Amino acid sequence: MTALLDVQRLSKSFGGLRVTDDVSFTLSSGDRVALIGPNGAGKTTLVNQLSGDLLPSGGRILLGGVDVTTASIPERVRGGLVRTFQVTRLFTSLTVAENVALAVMQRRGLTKRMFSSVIDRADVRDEWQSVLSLLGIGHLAATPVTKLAYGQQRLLDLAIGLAMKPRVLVLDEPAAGVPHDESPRILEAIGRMSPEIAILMIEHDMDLVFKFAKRVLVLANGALIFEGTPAEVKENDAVRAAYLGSYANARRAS
Amino acid sequence: MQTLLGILPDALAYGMVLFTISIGLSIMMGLMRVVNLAHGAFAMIGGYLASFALTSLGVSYPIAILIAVIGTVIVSVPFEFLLYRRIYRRSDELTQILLTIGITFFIVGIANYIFGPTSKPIPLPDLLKGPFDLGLRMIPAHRLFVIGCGVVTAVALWLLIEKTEFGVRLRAAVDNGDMAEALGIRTQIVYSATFALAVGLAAFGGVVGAELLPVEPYYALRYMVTFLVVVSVGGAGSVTGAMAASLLLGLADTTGKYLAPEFGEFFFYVAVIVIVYVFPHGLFGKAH
Amino acid sequence: MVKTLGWLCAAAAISLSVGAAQADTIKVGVIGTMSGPYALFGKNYKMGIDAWVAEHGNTVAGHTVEFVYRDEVSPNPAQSKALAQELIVKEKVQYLAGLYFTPNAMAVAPLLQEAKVPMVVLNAATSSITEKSPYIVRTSFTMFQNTVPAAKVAKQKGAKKVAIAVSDYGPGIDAETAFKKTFETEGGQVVEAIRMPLNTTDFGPIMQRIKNSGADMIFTFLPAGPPTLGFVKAYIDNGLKAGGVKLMSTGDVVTEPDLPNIGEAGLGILSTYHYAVSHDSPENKAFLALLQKGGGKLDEVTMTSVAAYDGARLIYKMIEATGGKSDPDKAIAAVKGMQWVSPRGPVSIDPDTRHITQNVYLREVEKADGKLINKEIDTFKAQPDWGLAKQ
Amino acid sequence: MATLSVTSAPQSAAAGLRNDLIAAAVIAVVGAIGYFVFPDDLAFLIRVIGLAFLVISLDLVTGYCGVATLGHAALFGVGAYAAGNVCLAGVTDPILMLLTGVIAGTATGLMSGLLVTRFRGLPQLVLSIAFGQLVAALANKLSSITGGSDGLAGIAPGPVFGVFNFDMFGRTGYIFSVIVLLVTMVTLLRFSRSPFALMCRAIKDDTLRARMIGVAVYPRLVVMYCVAGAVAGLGGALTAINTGVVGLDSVGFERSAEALIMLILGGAGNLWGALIGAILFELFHHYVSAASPFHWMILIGLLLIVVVLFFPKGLVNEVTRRIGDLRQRRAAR
Repeated sequence: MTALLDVQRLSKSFGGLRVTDDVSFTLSSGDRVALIGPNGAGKTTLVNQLSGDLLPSGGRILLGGVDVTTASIPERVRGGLVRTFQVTRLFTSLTVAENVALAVMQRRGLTKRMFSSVIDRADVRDEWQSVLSLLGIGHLAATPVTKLAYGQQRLLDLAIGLAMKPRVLVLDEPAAGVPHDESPRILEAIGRMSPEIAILMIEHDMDLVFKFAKRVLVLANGALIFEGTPAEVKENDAVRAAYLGSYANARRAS
Repeated sequence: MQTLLGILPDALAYGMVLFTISIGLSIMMGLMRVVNLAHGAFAMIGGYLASFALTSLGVSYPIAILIAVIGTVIVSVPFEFLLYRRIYRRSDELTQILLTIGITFFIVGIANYIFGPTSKPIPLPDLLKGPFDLGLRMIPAHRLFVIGCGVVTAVALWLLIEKTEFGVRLRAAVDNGDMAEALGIRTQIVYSATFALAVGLAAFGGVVGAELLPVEPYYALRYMVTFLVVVSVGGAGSVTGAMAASLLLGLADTTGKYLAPEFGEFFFYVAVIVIVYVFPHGLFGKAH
Repeated sequence: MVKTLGWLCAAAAISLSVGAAQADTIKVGVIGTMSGPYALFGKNYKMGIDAWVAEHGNTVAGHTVEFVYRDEVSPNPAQSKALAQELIVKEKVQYLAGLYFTPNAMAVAPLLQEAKVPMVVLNAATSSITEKSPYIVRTSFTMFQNTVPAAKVAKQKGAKKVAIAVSDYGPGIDAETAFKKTFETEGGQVVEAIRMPLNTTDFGPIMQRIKNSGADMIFTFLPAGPPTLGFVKAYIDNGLKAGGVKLMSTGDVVTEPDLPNIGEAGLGILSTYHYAVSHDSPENKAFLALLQKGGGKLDEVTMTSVAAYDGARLIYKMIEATGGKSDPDKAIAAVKGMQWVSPRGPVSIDPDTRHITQNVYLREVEKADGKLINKEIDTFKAQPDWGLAKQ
Repeated sequence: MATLSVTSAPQSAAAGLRNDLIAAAVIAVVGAIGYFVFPDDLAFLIRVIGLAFLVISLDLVTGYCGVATLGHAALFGVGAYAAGNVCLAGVTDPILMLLTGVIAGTATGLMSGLLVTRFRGLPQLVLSIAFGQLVAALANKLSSITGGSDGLAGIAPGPVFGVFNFDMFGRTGYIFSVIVLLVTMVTLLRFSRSPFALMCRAIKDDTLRARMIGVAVYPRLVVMYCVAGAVAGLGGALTAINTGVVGLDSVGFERSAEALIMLILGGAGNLWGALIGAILFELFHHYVSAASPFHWMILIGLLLIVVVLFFPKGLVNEVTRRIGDLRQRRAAR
């Protein structure tokens, strides 16, 4: 079986600085993988290259066997590669339902319609309602986004991603900024997602990582320094050194 | 070739007028990220004040320039204090456009009300009157003066920005306002000083450029977009960019006027579209 | 269904209101540039009309005449048409007057026939305006009228090669056409014809081009306003004047309010025009006295005040001829061929074109009593609109 | 007043239809009031309706897509010139003239959209200005088809449906204009609830997020520009029909700037806001400049400053928000 997402020797430099250094990994259907690393390790840069926001300087990205290294963002999304954002990005002038329904309609090729409102059509409605209920925010459908609590906004961000029916879902710190006692709800929501989806989660919160991931990738200074189970990561000296080293560096810089 | 050389001094003079007026706007847009359509209105105020000083007070030309610059800065203080402060760095373009259009209308209306709806002469001193023989061709002496003013402005600004304490603060605030604030630079003061500098430069350019862009009640509306266009082509916040854009657009406009005057500003705006399309952040600009 | 009913009601209302439009007060709607960059000319309309009323009273044939002003601001035909409609429908004016800009006049013209309202154009100077409706009379001038004599003068003054530089709009193109045709018929050569955009303020490149053309005279027309000054300055400062190239223009370039701004450098500029404030006649002296009595300033007087003064004369004549009734055919017939001595000199209304026939004067900028004036030095008698006249 | 609310929950098809009918009824009733209460001001009202099309069109790109433009009059003016030219060429049927305006406006919208929506922010604004100025310079230059600064005169449209002649009182013109406005508004209100328009609002909110749900943003905005072009072209053609002359002012910068002001007064992102903004602005203009033309600019400048600072979402949105708050407070009690 070929991997759903196959990242081969991905590199990115800004000026002389290598922010992604020869990174390779694969994701298969049903994978629950966490990507961790100290601050400034290049996690978000890596995600931006996967999603197409940034073009890599070298290497390849295969999505379901197709080379998407230079494909546009919408092309990748059509191929089933969907991401969410570290800082929530929502359509703030719309309601919760509209946010998710747009993703549903876009996926089904309905957003080119100019004269019929299909947001309420039974099949469309069923879909966005089920996504919202899956994430536990079904009761907020008619609420304007601006009136949501931050935790709810994070869930909505996930909902939009989920409504795209992704094959590969990249979650960029889904619990960032959420009060600590609420983060289990987010994890719970992720847990309810279809087992078919390959999920790559970037996360700081080790608690969350260990509860979620079957496999962990560790990034430091742009390079993958370790790959293994959560238990192995805990024990690994290189990982520990990378984290401690980064704090040491940080102290020197400030 | 002869003719092209012949129109170069005209192009240079026009470019320098554009530069002298636009550079203030460029610095302001680079630092405060304000799309200020009222910049021409402050140039107009400068022109009105100079005209008033020269024709009614009978002072000399340099004194009139001084009165115009200082007077305009004083007039601009309430605008900065009450209005511009609210839109530094944080508003979207649309809000800025509309607020500054409102300010422009207001200033034009007031100017009409106080000074009447006729154009305002800015008589030149005898030294700058009449033709000057370049050898190659005759050129109005005034144009040499304008070119000189442009060069002096550019050099002075370069010194100010590169060599003074204010320049350091200015550059720090341009690059990263929050960081500058964290480092103890009081950005509000830097902003206010920059605003005064921008307005003063506008007034100065409005007076010395009056032979090419005559001062009249609708000045602020007529040139409302011209200065903005120059700044965008050059790249907001860049002295070099503003200079390059002014000279380039001055050349495009003057050559167009020479070769095919009936096309009006057609070539000017074709040049603008091409440059902005290729360099969306301006020739020497940075993306924000 | 409801709409159709509405239409029927409307039709009934029209037929009623037209018959009932008679009142003791006769209103005249004046559309002029009362604000904006051309406000001076709108102000002159009012000065001229006020002078006429001051002289002749506000009653004609037992009817009180009232002038209602509207502001056209800028060339904006849709707005001008709306203003004219408002004046006709709401104010129930019996006559229209004014119109500074050609497109605005063009927009009003189609209304006149249906509204049965004659219109006296007080400025808009494109020849074809009077052809747009049989109810239009014009007391201003046309470009052809003033330009044909200019071309003749150019020839007399010994010009062989002329460069033409005009503003790129209707009247400018009329001026170019008129000058070129006349000058070439007279045996001269036009070596360069430049059309300058209306918003040109930097004339350096234009002067350079004229210089390269080897012309010995420039003929120019620009609408009165800020750019004229820049043109004259550029002519002097680029060394053309010193180099012996003469400047010939229509009077629009050297209107009296602009002369002080041009300054002494303007001395000697030749122009042809139908009115100079310094015109030496008892009628003009009386007229200027009336203007000043009405609060007008002497250094703000332009040709539009005379056009308005004479326009008011025509309107009074029309009211008299129709006894205050709405009868546009009779009104227009009454002024066709009318002759009188205007402050600008003897004039008449051409019965075919309904445009004013008048003297055109050759003037030179001179200094008299410390003031710059356009001194009349030659007269071309009874010039028709050469653009419309059958030649 | 459910129709006034932009951020409403998804509506059922039946509710949508009801809204369409309410909108049509509102326009018809207000139109009738205008007709019977101000029979002497129809010419003024016709002009306002013509401008309203431009403002509504601008709303589609500015209010719905967040495009900052100061060159929108080009779309309006080209429509007007096109309609005028077919009329002079002998096609005097008003409906066909409108159609011509729509086609010409759409084509101009396409060109403008291709150029302007490529970027965001300052470069976008400058490109829009440059496009507008280019069209204006061309309109002046190509005087054989535009009449240059004299204007394209002598446009004499035939009777509507071959029956109703345009009269000097503007009665036919007014009723014709109101009907065209009604049809356009109802169509656009329906359009504004479509997935397409919803997606445009999403793009305005967050372009990157929209791309991340798979939207190719640029082509969307270009299509929206074409729709806006069609509406503006329609308004231009309508104005040409009613005025009989098309001047350079119809493509000028001032027209673009004024349209933007009207839109902001009313409220961007709301078609009713656009309509009401146009009416308010012109009414204000009419009365203030009649009283004192010199003070007009001072007052409009002040008004603009006040609205931008204190009612940044426009008067209509502000009023509906206040009403909404009031209702909520009452409900809470």
